[in-house]
Amino acid sequence: MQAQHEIENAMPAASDKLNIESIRRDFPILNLKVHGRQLVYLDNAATTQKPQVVLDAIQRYYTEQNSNVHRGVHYLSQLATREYEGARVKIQRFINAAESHEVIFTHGATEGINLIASSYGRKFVHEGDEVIISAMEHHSNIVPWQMLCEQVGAKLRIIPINEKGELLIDDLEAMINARTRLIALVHLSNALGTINPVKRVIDIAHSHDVPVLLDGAQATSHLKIDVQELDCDFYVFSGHKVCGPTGIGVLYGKSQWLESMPPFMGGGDMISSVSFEKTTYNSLPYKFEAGTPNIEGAIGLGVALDYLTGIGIDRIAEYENELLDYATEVIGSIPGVKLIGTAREKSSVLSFTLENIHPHDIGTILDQEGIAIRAGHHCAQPVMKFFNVPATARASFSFYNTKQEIDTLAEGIQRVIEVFG
Amino acid sequence: MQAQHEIENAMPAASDKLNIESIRRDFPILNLKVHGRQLVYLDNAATTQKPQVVLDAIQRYYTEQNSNVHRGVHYLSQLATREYEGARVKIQRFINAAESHEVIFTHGATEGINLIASSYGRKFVHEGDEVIISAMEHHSNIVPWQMLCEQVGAKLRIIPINEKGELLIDDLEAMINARTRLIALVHLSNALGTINPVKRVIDIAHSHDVPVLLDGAQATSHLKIDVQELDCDFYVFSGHKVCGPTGIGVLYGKSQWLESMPPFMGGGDMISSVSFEKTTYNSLPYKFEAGTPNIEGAIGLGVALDYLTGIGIDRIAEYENELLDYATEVIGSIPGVKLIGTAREKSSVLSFTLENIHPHDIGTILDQEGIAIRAGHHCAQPVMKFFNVPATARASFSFYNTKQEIDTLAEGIQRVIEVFG
Amino acid sequence: MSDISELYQQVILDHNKKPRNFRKLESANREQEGYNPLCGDQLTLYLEMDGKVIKDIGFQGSGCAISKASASMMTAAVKGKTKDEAEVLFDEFHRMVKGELDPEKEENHLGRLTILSGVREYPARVKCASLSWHTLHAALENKDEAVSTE
Amino acid sequence: MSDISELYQQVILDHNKKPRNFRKLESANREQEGYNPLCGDQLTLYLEMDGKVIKDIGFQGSGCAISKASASMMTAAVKGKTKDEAEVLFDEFHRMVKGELDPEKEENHLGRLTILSGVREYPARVKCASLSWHTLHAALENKDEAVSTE
Ligand SMILES: Cc1ncc(COP(=O)(O)O)c(C=O)c1O
Ligand SMILES: Cc1ncc(COP(=O)(O)O)c(C=O)c1O
Repeated sequence: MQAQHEIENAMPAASDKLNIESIRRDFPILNLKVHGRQLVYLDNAATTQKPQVVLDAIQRYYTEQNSNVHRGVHYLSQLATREYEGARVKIQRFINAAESHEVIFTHGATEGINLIASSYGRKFVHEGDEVIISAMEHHSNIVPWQMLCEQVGAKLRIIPINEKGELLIDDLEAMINARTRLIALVHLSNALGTINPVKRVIDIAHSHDVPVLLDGAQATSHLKIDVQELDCDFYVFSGHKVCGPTGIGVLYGKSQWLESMPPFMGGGDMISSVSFEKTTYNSLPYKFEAGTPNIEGAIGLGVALDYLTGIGIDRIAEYENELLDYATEVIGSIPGVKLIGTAREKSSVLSFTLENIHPHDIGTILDQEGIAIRAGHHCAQPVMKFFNVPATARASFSFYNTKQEIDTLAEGIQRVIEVFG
Repeated sequence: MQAQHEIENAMPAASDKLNIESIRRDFPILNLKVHGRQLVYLDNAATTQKPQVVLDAIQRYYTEQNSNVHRGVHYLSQLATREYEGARVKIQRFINAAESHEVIFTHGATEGINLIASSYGRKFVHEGDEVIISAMEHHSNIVPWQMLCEQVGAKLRIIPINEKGELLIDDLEAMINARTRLIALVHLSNALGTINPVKRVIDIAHSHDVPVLLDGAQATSHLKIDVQELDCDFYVFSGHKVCGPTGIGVLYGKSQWLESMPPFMGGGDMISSVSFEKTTYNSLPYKFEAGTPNIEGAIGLGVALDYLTGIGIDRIAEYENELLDYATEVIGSIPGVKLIGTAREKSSVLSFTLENIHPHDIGTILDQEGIAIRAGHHCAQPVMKFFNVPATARASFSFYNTKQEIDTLAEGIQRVIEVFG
Repeated sequence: MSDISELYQQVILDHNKKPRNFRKLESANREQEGYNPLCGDQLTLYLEMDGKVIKDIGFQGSGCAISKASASMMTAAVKGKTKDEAEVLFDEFHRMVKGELDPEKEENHLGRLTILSGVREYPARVKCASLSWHTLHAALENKDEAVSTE
Repeated sequence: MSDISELYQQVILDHNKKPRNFRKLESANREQEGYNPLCGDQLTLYLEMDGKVIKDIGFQGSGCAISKASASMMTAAVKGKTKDEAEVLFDEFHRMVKGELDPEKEENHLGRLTILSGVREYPARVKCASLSWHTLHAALENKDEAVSTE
């Protein structure tokens, strides 16, 4: 009910612009006061806030539908199963997967990548083989591959980046060889904002019969994702970064890969039959969903994606680009500010340093002004090392942010400079 | 606020009995009508319902506290971290763990067992070694061990059970040998209701220096758990079976084991530093918590356990035993009913069959009467095989159930018999 | 609320109690396993094919009243039919229990099988009714793997 | 809301800009790494011990103003002190930044170090202030592993 109303409000027929005031009303937390100031939430790359419709869906689930899924004949179990599987179909549509069983519910992007590293890895990556990642990966897309490579004796190879934070894609061709088993690449970098030329990477990889995993943890909330058009072999993302709940995420995989891979975890739901002598595994997607899933999380994520679709991902992207351009202008022109990550293709993330002032001090002082940004290595220490900074301050934007908030951020940075004299 | 109020209501000073009417008001879903009838929810072993305080905590989290944890200096991030780590301490107290870092958040019992099988397994279980489970395990405590044993060439050994569904503990001593690396045992069987003599198993195991993992998925909501008194090495359970949300669970492990084990998944939060040359892992509990955790789930679980503690686990256990005794009497005396699982030590689960009527037909007909029970193999196919039944009907009780509901179940079963003539 | 006796009609209860063709077929030249992993319903189908014709058919297994009655009625319905005729029935039956074919409105060859149409009101039980049909379909296609309705 | 200038006092900003003893100590006979994995703050501590006495001390590394100023002030405070005296300071400092010791109310040996007491209002930054102290503590205990405040 309310969702519908708010979404309509957000889309005034007369204009193609977002009605930000109306959208902000959908997010109750945005009214919060922090240290006596109006909250300015610019930490969206860490996690997004949730619209009321998602909270309502969770409430409704627990007050009218809650049951375990899949194994029950009773009413609630049927209802919960329908809602849970309905969420899978919503996600299938959102990313335009060919089949709903190519959508595996995970607990987040990190688990999705670990699933591939463990399951695909155990089956297809052997001693002497190679896996390629890039120099701008999140730790979630580094450590699982390091663990795999160490276990099987494979080699991890790194596509380098340039000073703007762009992928040196020309180096990729020379890096692929007969031992290359997978390329795992971030779609949109959380530390730099870089949008990678994933379509070209996939084309190159496929011309060598190498599959590609995209880490879409950041991309999914800012770009229209079409896994069939991208032709990626695997795609992962997290619910909590696309206005959904924590503890839920998605792994998309092409059927033929998922069919050929062994299960990741063992337990209920992922089996077809169990005996002490012989256990046979269930078909997709259940083979990869052991145990009771995060039912409320899946349902909440489905509603979150509906909400985003209701506003329109293209319009969201357009508005966010406007915000980023404005922030780049306003923040970038403050004396002493250095932007980290200046790729031509970029979205929603503004990483920066201030001369002689450590990002943590920036973070603490801004926090006193009610402004939430992130200060640190953003789980991308190799990126920090590349740019030779211990950390950066990072403001990251969502469609519910405003230019006024960016102005407040600029004032906050002036205050930081003042404090440090 | 409300929680306090309701909990106090539930504990009238004058009596040591539970005030069930008041408790039921805490669970909004119990008012539901199903097929025009009052819902009678007797599928608690599959998942429990949630008290309003848990839903309120989730709402509050998202409207006042939501942020990513651990890595932020800003207010919301601090708040979310405090709530998340506060939940860890609540859980520590609930199971009486010595240290809060011995409490690892997982996504459920299934993930907890898989974590041990993968991490402990990879480190300590080698070719020719043995792992012991029992004949009454849930698939979650069978399949991970089958997968491990197949991968490393170890052997899975099974402690048998008797016709009552009791563990033949005398067989255990003979089964343990120098190659035994772990005993993984269900604390309270979901298919039979049997409470295993886990203290004795642990004593025997430890006298041979063999560690013990207990699957507490069922036990945690029905028995007082004290991991130090039990002296178990690992203990797992799921939030959704103890009045908490789905998608969250707990792995308890003794520090010395957890310290010695390699990480399960790689990603953010579980590292101390990452470079392409060398990555070092974080300390406990973070080493085992890769990626953004289920923050709302952890907080909701903490509140759920507070709620149970507020009522009193001992009083819950006492009341549930009363319910089980009553149900055993009333249902067990219906002609044609055969109880499956008649262990002397038993709790909260009544598995049964009806002569010549398949459990699924029982389930469907009861559902039309508004009664939710489970019909199937309960993810324990080896148990079904042992009792030579394809499936059972299972009514499982929680402290919010009543004797009247058991009477309704008895009438429902009469109706089933009628339909089948 | 639909009346439960719509689902459990006398004919169905009767097929459940005394299933037709409930036997291992010694003369079988095709054998097919069917399995419903969620319920544990299990069935083995034996076919004696004479060219394109199902000359004889039998089944064994365990399952609920719906799956047993459905299997029994299926065997009775397809015995003596050709592969193609059986496939038509499979398609029509499948659509009927999923609520996509209303036997009162759309022309069909289901005959007595329409007694099982009540199942469409019970989504949890559709798989029970269709397990034997899926197994038949696989047997006719001569697939190697066990069939599962999941 | 506590005033931010309570935290970033002039003395602290000054130590941040011109940290004392900010150098590799060639004469060091103990060296200890300290690391805050959440922030990325990193520091190497060099100690020249003469028996029980900290004869000389130096540090290098990178971190925020709080961690750098704290390290600088720590080195100034413990130089020339005995191991036991330094451990007393470690304990007192640690309790002060965690809000367990109020330097106005409880007798202590903190002296100028109390300037850092403002940190207790900023839970996220307590680790920054205490990293160098933890590292010192480890160096005095002669632990082998790198110290981490996690
Ligand atoms: C005894 C037992 N172990 C393990 C599990 C698995 O729990 P989950 O599905 O929440 O991971 C269950 C739940 O059915 C159970 O009853
Ligand atoms: C690019 C990228 N990949 C992976 C992740 C990990 O996501 P999660 O922590 O939700 O598993 C993140 C989140 O920080 C990210 O930004």
